[in-house]
Amino acid sequence: MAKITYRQALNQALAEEMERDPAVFLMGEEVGEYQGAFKVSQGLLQRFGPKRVVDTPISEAAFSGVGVGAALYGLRPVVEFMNWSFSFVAFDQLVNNVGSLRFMSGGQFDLPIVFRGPSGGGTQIGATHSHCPESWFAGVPVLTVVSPAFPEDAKGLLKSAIRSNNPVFFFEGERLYGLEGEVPDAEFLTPIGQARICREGGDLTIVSGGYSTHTALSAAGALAADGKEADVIDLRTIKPYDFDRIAKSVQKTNRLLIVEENKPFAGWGAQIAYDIQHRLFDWLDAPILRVTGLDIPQPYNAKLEGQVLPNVERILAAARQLLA
Amino acid sequence: MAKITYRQALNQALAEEMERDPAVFLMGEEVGEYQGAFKVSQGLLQRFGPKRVVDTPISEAAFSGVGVGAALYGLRPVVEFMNWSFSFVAFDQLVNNVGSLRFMSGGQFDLPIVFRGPSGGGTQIGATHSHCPESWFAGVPVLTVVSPAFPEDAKGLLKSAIRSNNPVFFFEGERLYGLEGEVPDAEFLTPIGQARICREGGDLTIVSGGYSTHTALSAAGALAADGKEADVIDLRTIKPYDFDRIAKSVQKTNRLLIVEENKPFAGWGAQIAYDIQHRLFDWLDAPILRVTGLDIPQPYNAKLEGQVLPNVERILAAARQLLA
Amino acid sequence: MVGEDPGVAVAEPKAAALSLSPDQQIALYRQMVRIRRFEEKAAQAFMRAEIKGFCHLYIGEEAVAVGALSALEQRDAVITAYRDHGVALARGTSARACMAELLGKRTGCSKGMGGSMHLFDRAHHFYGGHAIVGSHTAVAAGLAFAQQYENTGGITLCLLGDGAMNQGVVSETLNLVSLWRLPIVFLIENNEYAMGTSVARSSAGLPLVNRGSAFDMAGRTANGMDVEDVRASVAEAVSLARTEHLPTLLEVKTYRYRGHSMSDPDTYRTKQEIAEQKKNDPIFLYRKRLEERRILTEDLAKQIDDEARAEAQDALTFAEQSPEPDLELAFSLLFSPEDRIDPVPRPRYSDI
Amino acid sequence: MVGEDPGVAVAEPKAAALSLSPDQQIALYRQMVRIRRFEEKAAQAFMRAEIKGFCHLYIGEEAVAVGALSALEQRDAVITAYRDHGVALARGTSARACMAELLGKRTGCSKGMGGSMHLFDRAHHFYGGHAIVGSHTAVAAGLAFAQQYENTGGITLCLLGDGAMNQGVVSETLNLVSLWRLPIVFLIENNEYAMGTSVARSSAGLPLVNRGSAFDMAGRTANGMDVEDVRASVAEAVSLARTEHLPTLLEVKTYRYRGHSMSDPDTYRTKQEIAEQKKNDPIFLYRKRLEERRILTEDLAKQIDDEARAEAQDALTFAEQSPEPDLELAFSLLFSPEDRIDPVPRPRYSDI
Ligand SMILES: Cc1ncc(C[n+]2csc(CCOP(=O)(O)OP(=O)(O)O)c2C)c(N)n1
Ligand SMILES: Cc1ncc(C[n+]2csc(CCOP(=O)(O)OP(=O)(O)O)c2C)c(N)n1
Ligand SMILES: [Mg+2]
Ligand SMILES: [Mg+2]
Repeated sequence: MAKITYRQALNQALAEEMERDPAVFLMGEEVGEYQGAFKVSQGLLQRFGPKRVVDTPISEAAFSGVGVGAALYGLRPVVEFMNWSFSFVAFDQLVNNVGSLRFMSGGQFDLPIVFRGPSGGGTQIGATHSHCPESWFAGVPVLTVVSPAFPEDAKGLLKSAIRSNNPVFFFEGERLYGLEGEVPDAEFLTPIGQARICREGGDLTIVSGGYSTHTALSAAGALAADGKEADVIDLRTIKPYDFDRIAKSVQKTNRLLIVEENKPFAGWGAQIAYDIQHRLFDWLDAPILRVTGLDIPQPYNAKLEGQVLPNVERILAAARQLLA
Repeated sequence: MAKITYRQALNQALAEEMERDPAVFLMGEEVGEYQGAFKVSQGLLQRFGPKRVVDTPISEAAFSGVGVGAALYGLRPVVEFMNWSFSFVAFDQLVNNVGSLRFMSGGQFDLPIVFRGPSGGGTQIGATHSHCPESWFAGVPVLTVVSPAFPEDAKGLLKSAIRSNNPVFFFEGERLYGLEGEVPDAEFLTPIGQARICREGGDLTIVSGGYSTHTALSAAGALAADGKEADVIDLRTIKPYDFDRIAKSVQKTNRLLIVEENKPFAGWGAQIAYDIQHRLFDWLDAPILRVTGLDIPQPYNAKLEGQVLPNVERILAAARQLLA
Repeated sequence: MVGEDPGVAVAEPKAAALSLSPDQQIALYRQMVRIRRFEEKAAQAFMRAEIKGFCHLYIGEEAVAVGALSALEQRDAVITAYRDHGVALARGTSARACMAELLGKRTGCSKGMGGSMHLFDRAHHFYGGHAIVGSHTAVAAGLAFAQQYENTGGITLCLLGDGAMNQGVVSETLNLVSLWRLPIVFLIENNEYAMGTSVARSSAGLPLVNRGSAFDMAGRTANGMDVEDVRASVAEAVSLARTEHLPTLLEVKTYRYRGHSMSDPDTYRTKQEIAEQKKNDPIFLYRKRLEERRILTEDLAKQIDDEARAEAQDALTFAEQSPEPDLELAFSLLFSPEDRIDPVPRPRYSDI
Repeated sequence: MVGEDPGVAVAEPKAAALSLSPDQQIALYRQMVRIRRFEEKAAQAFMRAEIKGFCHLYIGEEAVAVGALSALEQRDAVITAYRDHGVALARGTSARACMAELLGKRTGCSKGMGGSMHLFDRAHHFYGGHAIVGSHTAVAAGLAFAQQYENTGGITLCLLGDGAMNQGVVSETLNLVSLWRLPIVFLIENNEYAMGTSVARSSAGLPLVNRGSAFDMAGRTANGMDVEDVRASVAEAVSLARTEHLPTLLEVKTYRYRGHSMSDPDTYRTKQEIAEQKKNDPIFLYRKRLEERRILTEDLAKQIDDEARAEAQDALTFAEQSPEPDLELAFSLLFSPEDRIDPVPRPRYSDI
């Protein structure tokens, strides 16, 4: 096991999959000569050449569509959004073309394509640059939505995403790129759709994903000081999320807290809450609670942004309310 | 009270508000010379002239942005999407510009703008043309989302939306344009944020919106044959939805069924379910259930589309499950 | 027709269209007639509510698809907007599969999931049938990108409407294909209107072909009422794409006789205008020309027409008698099977 | 400076820029120096982590904003992208309000909600500061639409980057403003790069000004290192917009000395290239010219520089000492008060 950063883990996943399959290529703004806005693609241009590491103009709609066409034709594109917030200028391509073409053609075409990039706030880049559109894309029936919190999963899930024959929307944590963690030396895949248990406890189930998993873990640590122990489940895949794993935990703790960075109204946590109350109604000893981004556009000011994002204080408050 | 169609009700609202305030204008594809793709703007060009009824090229992103700029400057644009499914090519303008400009400017600018048009399926126009993006826009903190089911509310809510000093996203039912109903002759406004009680009963609460309200009402009628009576609440406003009215009903019936046309994952119904279980945990005698569009892109085939949309059979099945 | 005689089309200069063999000329004529009769039959089926939703007919524009696609090889890719019946037929999709799709049947080329606007036929390298205006042009560039990446020697033909030229993604795509020298031909089917909006009311800087020069793209125009002119112009552009990797923007002037879709009241133009345009009917004109060239006799013309009518009727009967798709089939189409990773769970979030 | 002498700018032919009064010339010079010193101070504050997030400096490009905005009247509207400090300052926003915004303070021109990329100043008709590339161009067209609708006689100046020209919405917007004859000037700040991508690697059909001709728009170019040339070219375009309702696409060649943002390692160009470009420094060149014209003395230049440094320092001190905004303020900014309908309930869906 080597200790590498989340960024390096992604880089390794890309390099290994490009090495393995000549149909895999990377495309996006500044992925080549610039070595990636966040250096995720560092060295790939040098290694694989400009045919397979393709710099684009600032034309997200067009190059997303290029990815779609190339995938329909049989290639396996990895399309980088410098920030998922910029995917909104390509939203039609993502929802209609990625979301419908296979189905509308009666299943004639495969769409083995990955869209990836950072999402979320916490770096003071303001309302236009801090979106968490995971839930919106998860609302499109055929889209798979992945969001790793640890370097190991970043690598294993990106490799799985690239090998999937279906479109995968891959959300990286902008604040996670520098995070270090152990990653196996041997080749491995992390399965799509399986959660990771990050901490075990019998009093409360906390479900989270992406950067928020780390906030949830900090909160669970603080909670332990109260003598209360939480299961902390990192979803890894937002859709299809690992219902069974959550259910197993809730059947033990009878209390569920969901931590998600996106804005509250109809975020993915609302879906999990709905499913759990529906299928485990009699197992719940308290209402399900969600700690989300506050219901306001992302402010630039640091203190405010810290309050708007899910933070340890708010998670603790919710946990204590649940355990009261 | 005159009996007019939903389409005519919208037309009257536009005409009255344009008459009342010269800052109000209508812009979109085919709204002028063509008299509207669905004839909602019939006669307005003749009455108000091309300055105030503005035909556009097929450039949704640009003309949405034009609406934003005009609103920042002090006009009160009504922007028509021929179909809300086409708003995806303007998604950035809607989420980032409409959604953030006032906030990011520290509140310096007002954005009195209405985006409106039909959404939803049921007319066999396929996956790309049948989207219900209400929940996605509702996820943007500052957006107000309205969806009337009856001619009276179509008129009263559109007038309120145009007079609001904040952006309102107005979803019309493509299948409702021909629906007739009584509409007061005198000037009136329907308040944003208040639900309408369409039917009263003590056994079950059914919450719905837009076209689905009519499906819910049919189901409630059929349910009465079983001897079970439902409260049917038409939301009218999806966000902010009328929590208090739902709560009052749930405190009576202790059972909640939500009917929404959009795809299931993280639809607005999930938010309502979350809020209700959170705040009325002890009032619920059974899990909250949702009947949504099936989790699949909209098929063209008529029979399939009928199965994919919320229908009386599925609503009845859910209601019986809830009442069992 | 597809790739029937690839050798002929690609490298010829425009004037040499006349060197088409008699059989080829008859084939072009036959294709146009097939499409016309198919569309008329579709119109009838729509009036009887066998076809629902939107149905955009190609009547009047037949020479565009027929001429253009006759200049392609089988390995080339074709993609178009929602006015796609004629393109699918010209590409080789059977009338039965097309009509069955319009009726939403399981035997349709998209298994009844797509409908009129979303015809697809992978076997014939026909990539659809796209209903969001302009959206498919970027996908088209992706096909050409892949052809170049795989070095297949194939090129992509992308048809789009005049109105589509004002969608931002189209401009983005023109820049990309020019910058990357992708083997692609964008063919603007300029039928003068986007729904009720004339080109002059929607577009600055006419003619539309100028839009390409801003991206340093080769520009060409052709007469869309003349099947041979279309064929020759497309052949030139295809040759540029195939041999020089130079994309072309080709503006083809044509006209639709019917409303925008079957539901269009068509009040934005005069009856005279339509009557005037019908004098240039591509089928009528080509028939006259082939008669002058003594390639087509009245008997043969009648035979072609009879066959086309019979084909359209057969297609409709086939479609009517075909089974409907069911939900199980529909759900089976959502995801491609995984063969490189473990199966991904695919719960339905709508379980009621 | 805004509208200081509106009479002068608007109708003059380009050559007449030399007829600027000495005071006006000094004012142009002073503005450029103010911006330079402000940006240097901002860079320091960023290095000390007083400014966070993205911070895009305008150093090297001062002549563009200063020349362009000097040709406007107060009633005109200005809008730009995220490289906006210089534009805000040239428009009249105080250095204090700008710097306080960069530090996220309540006294900032956007109350600390926007940050560096999102400066706004309604009082000076400055409509932002927009961080999604290209997105604001459509908003700009809306401002011009409203000016025309209200018949204010005002025009809109919209600045955008070279890289932004490849966003689809920009092309859509150019078509619209040309078709509708809106009173607007689009000014491309062509600083040769979009992040690390040179114009030639991103854009076919150079020069970029050609893009306008596809939409039948007037096209102009100017030397962005020469404040008087920019002013004269913009004045011409403004005049076209104001009097003829003709929009212009103006390409201004400039150069940024610093990285794309403060976080850019800037490895995509050589030190020599930057050094070469600095020889055309707009402030240095204009100082020399004004000295030759005997308008600027060394003493006055020093005084201007001292004042600019003092202003920048004062702005930073002010910003540092200003209070932070709080959540209550933030939530109060979400919605405009209703005054024509009953208040709308505004529940927060995040109650924990
Ligand atoms: C993005 C988008 N906006 C609007 C529409 C509605 N619409 C469908 S076809 C059409 C007109 C297109 O005209 P043109 O491109 O000239 O093609 P034609 O119908 O003439 O073949 C419009 C506005 C759409 N499908 N997609
Ligand atoms: C739609 C979108 N895509 C990508 C980005 C990231 N981005 C920010 S600035 C920039 C470069 C823009 O270059 P240019 O328009 O030339 O302006 P300059 O920075 O040179 O002033 C990019 C790619 C963005 N903000 N928005
Ligand atoms: Mg057309
Ligand atoms: Mg630039």
